[in-house]
Amino acid sequence: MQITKEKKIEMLRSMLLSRQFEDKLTELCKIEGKIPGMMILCTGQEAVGSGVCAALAPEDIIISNHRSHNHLLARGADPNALMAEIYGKRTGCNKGKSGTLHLAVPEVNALCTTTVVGGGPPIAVGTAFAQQYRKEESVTVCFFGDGAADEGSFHEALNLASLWRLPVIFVCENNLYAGAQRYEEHTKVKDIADRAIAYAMPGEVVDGNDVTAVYRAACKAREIAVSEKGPTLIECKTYRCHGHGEADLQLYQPKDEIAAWVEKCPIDKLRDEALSEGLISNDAYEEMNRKMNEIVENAVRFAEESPFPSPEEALEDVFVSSRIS
Amino acid sequence: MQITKEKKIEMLRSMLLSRQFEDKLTELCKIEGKIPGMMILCTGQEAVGSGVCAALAPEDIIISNHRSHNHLLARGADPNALMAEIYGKRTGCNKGKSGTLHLAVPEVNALCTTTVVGGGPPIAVGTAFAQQYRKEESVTVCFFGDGAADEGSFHEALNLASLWRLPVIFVCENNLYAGAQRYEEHTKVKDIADRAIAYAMPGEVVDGNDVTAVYRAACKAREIAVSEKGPTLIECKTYRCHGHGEADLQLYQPKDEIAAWVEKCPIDKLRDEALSEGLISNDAYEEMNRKMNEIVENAVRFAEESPFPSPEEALEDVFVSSRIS
Amino acid sequence: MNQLGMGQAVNQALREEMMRDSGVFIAGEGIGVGIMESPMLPTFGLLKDFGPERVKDTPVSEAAIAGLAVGAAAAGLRPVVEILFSPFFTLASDMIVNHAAKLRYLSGGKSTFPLVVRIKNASGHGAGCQHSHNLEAWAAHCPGLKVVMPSTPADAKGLLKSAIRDDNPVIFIENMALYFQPGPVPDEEYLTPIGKAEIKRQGKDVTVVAWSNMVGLALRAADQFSQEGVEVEIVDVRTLAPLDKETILASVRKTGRLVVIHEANRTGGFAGEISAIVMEEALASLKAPLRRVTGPDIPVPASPPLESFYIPNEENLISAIREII
Amino acid sequence: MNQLGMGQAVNQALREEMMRDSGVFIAGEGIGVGIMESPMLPTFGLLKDFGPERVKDTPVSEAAIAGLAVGAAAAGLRPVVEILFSPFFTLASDMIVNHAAKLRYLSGGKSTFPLVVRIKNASGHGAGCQHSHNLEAWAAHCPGLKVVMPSTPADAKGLLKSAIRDDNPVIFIENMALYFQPGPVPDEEYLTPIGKAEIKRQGKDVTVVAWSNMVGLALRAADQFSQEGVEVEIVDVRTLAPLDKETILASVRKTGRLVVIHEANRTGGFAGEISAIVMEEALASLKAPLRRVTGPDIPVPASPPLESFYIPNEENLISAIREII
Ligand SMILES: Cc1ncc(C[n+]2csc(CCOP(=O)(O)OP(=O)(O)O)c2C)c(N)n1
Ligand SMILES: Cc1ncc(C[n+]2csc(CCOP(=O)(O)OP(=O)(O)O)c2C)c(N)n1
Ligand SMILES: [Mg+2]
Ligand SMILES: [Mg+2]
Repeated sequence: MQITKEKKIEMLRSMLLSRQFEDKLTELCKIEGKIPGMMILCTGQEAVGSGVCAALAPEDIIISNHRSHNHLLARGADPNALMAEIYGKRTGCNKGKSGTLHLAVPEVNALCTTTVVGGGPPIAVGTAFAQQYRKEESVTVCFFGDGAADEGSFHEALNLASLWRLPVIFVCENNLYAGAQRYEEHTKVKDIADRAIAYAMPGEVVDGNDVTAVYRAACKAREIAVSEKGPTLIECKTYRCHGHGEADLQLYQPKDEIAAWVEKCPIDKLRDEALSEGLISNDAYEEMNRKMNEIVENAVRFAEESPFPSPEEALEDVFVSSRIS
Repeated sequence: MQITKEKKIEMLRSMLLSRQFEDKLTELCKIEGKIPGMMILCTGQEAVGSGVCAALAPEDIIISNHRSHNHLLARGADPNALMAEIYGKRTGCNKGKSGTLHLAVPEVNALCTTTVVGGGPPIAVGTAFAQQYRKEESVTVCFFGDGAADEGSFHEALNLASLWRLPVIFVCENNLYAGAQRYEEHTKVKDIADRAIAYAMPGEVVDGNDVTAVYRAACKAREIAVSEKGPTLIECKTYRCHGHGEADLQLYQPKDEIAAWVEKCPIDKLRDEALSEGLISNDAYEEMNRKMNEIVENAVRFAEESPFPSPEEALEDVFVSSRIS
Repeated sequence: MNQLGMGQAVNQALREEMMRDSGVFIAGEGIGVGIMESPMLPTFGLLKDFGPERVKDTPVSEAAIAGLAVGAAAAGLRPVVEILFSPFFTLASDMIVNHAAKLRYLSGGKSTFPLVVRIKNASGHGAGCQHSHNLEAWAAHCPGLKVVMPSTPADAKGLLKSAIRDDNPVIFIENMALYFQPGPVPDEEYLTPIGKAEIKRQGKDVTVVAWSNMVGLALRAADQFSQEGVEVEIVDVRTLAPLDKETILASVRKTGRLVVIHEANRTGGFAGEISAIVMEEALASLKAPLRRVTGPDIPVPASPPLESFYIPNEENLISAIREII
Repeated sequence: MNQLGMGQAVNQALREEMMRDSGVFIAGEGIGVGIMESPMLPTFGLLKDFGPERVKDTPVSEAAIAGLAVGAAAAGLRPVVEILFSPFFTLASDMIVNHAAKLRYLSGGKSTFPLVVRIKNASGHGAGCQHSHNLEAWAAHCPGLKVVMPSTPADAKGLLKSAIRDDNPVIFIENMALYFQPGPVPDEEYLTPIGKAEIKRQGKDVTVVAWSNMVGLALRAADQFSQEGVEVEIVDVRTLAPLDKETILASVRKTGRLVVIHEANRTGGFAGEISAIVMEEALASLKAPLRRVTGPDIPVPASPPLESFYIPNEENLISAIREII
């Protein structure tokens, strides 16, 4: 499959925005009391969300998890509303109710984000079912980690999705860790992709730091899904360059392992490719970088200047006032 | 592996007892108000429990499910106490608390029986962990159905058992139905045994109506388990000759399918083998049959003559009076 | 008016709402092809009439069933899923409690989750505590859920229709014993509002608050007292959440005496909530201590005399009332 | 006496009991190698001191973790397992509620399940409602479970040691905010009995019943009232099940006024149970209506001002007390 110049530039831009957004958060987290809650980043894993989302149509749905910033930004979520939500501000995409851990942006079909590990797959079964039920030509993507693949919900969801040939792409970001636990310490299967066999479903291992490879795999899986052939499990092998959260000192991650993976930065990889293929000039790249930085700085300004919700707003949004008729 | 004459006779006896026990229950169920609760039988599946239990040592543990009669009888549980429990009598193995659905007989290391589909595997992980922790040369067997293999708990349990190389044998009785649902309507994987791949665990398909094949597979799995190589998943292909429960009219089971499987009766198969190998004479077989019938009749008499618990006994056995010291 | 059992009334509600709104579908274990085919059961005939696209038999996978509902609702359908027996609510509880109930709030009011989870409770069938366990207090303790527990076929039909049209997640709990007790159901279409109690019997001397199968029992007890000149008022709350405090309080202010009856275990049961409300808002009206008539703090035992001891009966209620009049 | 945080006190209890009894082991997500290595945390250093045979890091598999406990306990060990955050109790709830709590009863008193499930609740950390959700009322509504919620480091240590030696399943709920509030812990070994409340402050004017993190808050409020000549008695129930009714009733009979405070959502919270008991047994002593001070009926929001609004504070308690004195 030939990937267009525009697509590559789109993915480069999307990864850069995500990186800038999160680098800024790393910085902000060092300021005591600035950012509430846990701060969970995907630095180094940007190729997954950016590659997959580049393969999607606007009507496609994504279900995300605790490590969601890249998925949502790649999907086109408004950085201002995300940043404000992370700050806990009223202007946040969820009015301060969710904070950084369950950011949901229905406007861009990022319908549900759950921080319950393994919570996503059963919900993705439901959204994909709705797509199939309405005979839409659309798919659901569910992002989750290697650790999540040990939850019972993963198993139930993949079995049901396969049984009903639902249009869902299960994207496992195998970043080699689940919390402080190394991959080999939480399962003995070499590749999570092999679990697809248990459901008679296609499974594929992809270099998760190669955004074009991810994009290709997602395109293929999407094609299978919309042609009513059912779900695919894609395992993206990547690495969590930061700790589980920003407060995590990464004592259990070998320093040279981190260094080796930092070398494999997915952004550098695509940039070098784009430069050598003449898709972008050095200047244009720097300009893009600067632009992303500006977007992030604006988002921070927006978040800082936004008001906190007033305490009683906590009481809103539990129920819909019913439309019983 | 050569199977001794004694072993074959033991298995024949165990299957016969189970069949007689359950045939009697089928009869009793037709008498309105005789037997409380649902009556769930394994008629035609006897080779599984009888074959597996023949491979076990007394210190081995079994974890059973709603279709437990054969497992327990094969393990050596007292038929009187089982029958009395099924009747809801005070002399039942669980004093009338459990009834037919959760019969537990710790005396023969049938430690837990659960009617929550999929409830067994995580518990088996725990008992096998205890065996490993104490460095015993014993194993845990967990019996469950094909439907149970779709529960999330199955997945979590197999992953953990494999990870820790626990001495468990997961025995899936694939009787082609989960309730009214045919196998192909609840999963797309051809063999449940293939799910072992998802945990880098050995998986084996066995003819579940051939008790010697089941016995051989169980011996092999036990050998693997006690030599610290971890769990095995054995799928026994068999058939539920009766309905899910005795009240089930089997409208959804094709008549010729039932007939074909009745033909494959595991007891007839072993009997014919034993006769032709000269391990048993026709007379001896009939005598054995009569003997089993007598045991069952005695059990029924025992149950009938036993008193019901008095209502307030319901209040007992929730807690142990603590041994805090 | 027709005389229907509650299962038939539920069936009518499902049928009418499926005809009215093509976004309504039903899913669960054995709801299409079941082990029992009886017109008294809630989903009888629906597969035939609505086809396998809208009547989805699922594998034995409670988390996936509930996740299916959450996702399909998020994507705009109106799922009505069934959890076979109430103890299996546990297996679906992450999806229901952490997702169905919370995701709207987490979205800051952007998303809606119009779904119904039908749950059957099976006490009185000798099936034991893994099939019989009243967990309504769990659901009622969870913001974001509505909890409905009808006592009559007519209420069941009207409330289920309202539940399906409600834009919020509704837990709809059916007591299976009521499937076989016919009652009048209006011929014309009607909706019964969620959140409104009904005085099922007027009285001035003592208030009995009840729901589900306890209402019929309370009515019979009230008839007895009436012969003695004691008039018992029976408040059928119908929905535990939202709870119609005003009707309860008005009744207690009138009678000055309160008995709450439920089948669930005593400690931590929903009678506590009702007591607290009365103690907060109508203490001065009380002429006598509270009485609770409930299941004792034991699992539901299987043996008939033990199970009968568990389930509250008319005599229990009568003596409780006698103690305070 | 040492000044220790509650995490340290829990750590001491685990350490002492593991030294005392070789059947005690601990298991959970990140309890050996964790993302935070702080001596204030409950399992700090245990892996180093007891080794990987007794300190088991598990995959992210809550059902398997709980099942591990059930099975290991059935087979004679004394597991102490951890559920990371209380909302994930849902994922373990089938194993805990349908198995740990019921299997002894189902065995007719033959089996014992001496296990402890430690659960952390995380309100006050800005993590939002999928990490913060007080579910103690669920556990307390389940016969067969003991439920412990310590308010001080000393109680935590003594109660956890008792819990580990108890032959029944114990749910031990730790509020993480208390990890960082030092308090005195006796140097010599001691056990604190499960099922005994403690009057944490004597008073004659009003009874405040509290547990866990609400006790400290109540003590501070009481100090304020003391300056006004109002003496608040504070009953720390310490264990919800079994509940020390006598201590509560004696206090209410003395003061005639009752406030119950808990962090959990109001509707269906355990304050209801306490109200019911008082209304049944001490109604005549009451001089004023009940007041409940609780979390409102909303999920716990993430944004700091919203989360602060959720968590009951001294002012809420003070005004509730003022309303009834
Ligand atoms: C059900 C559940 N259990 C535990 C946790 C705590 N937790 C949060 S993230 C995490 C690790 C998840 O690992 P993985 O799925 O590989 O995702 P990653 O963090 O590596 O992206 C854990 C255990 C949780 N949020 N939900
Ligand atoms: C968690 C749970 N869900 C549903 C049920 C109801 N149920 C009882 S047996 C059964 C079918 C189980 O099928 P399978 O595992 O194949 O065992 P089989 O009955 O065929 O032996 C179902 C759905 C249950 N007992 N537990
Ligand atoms: Mg990971
Ligand atoms: Mg089966």
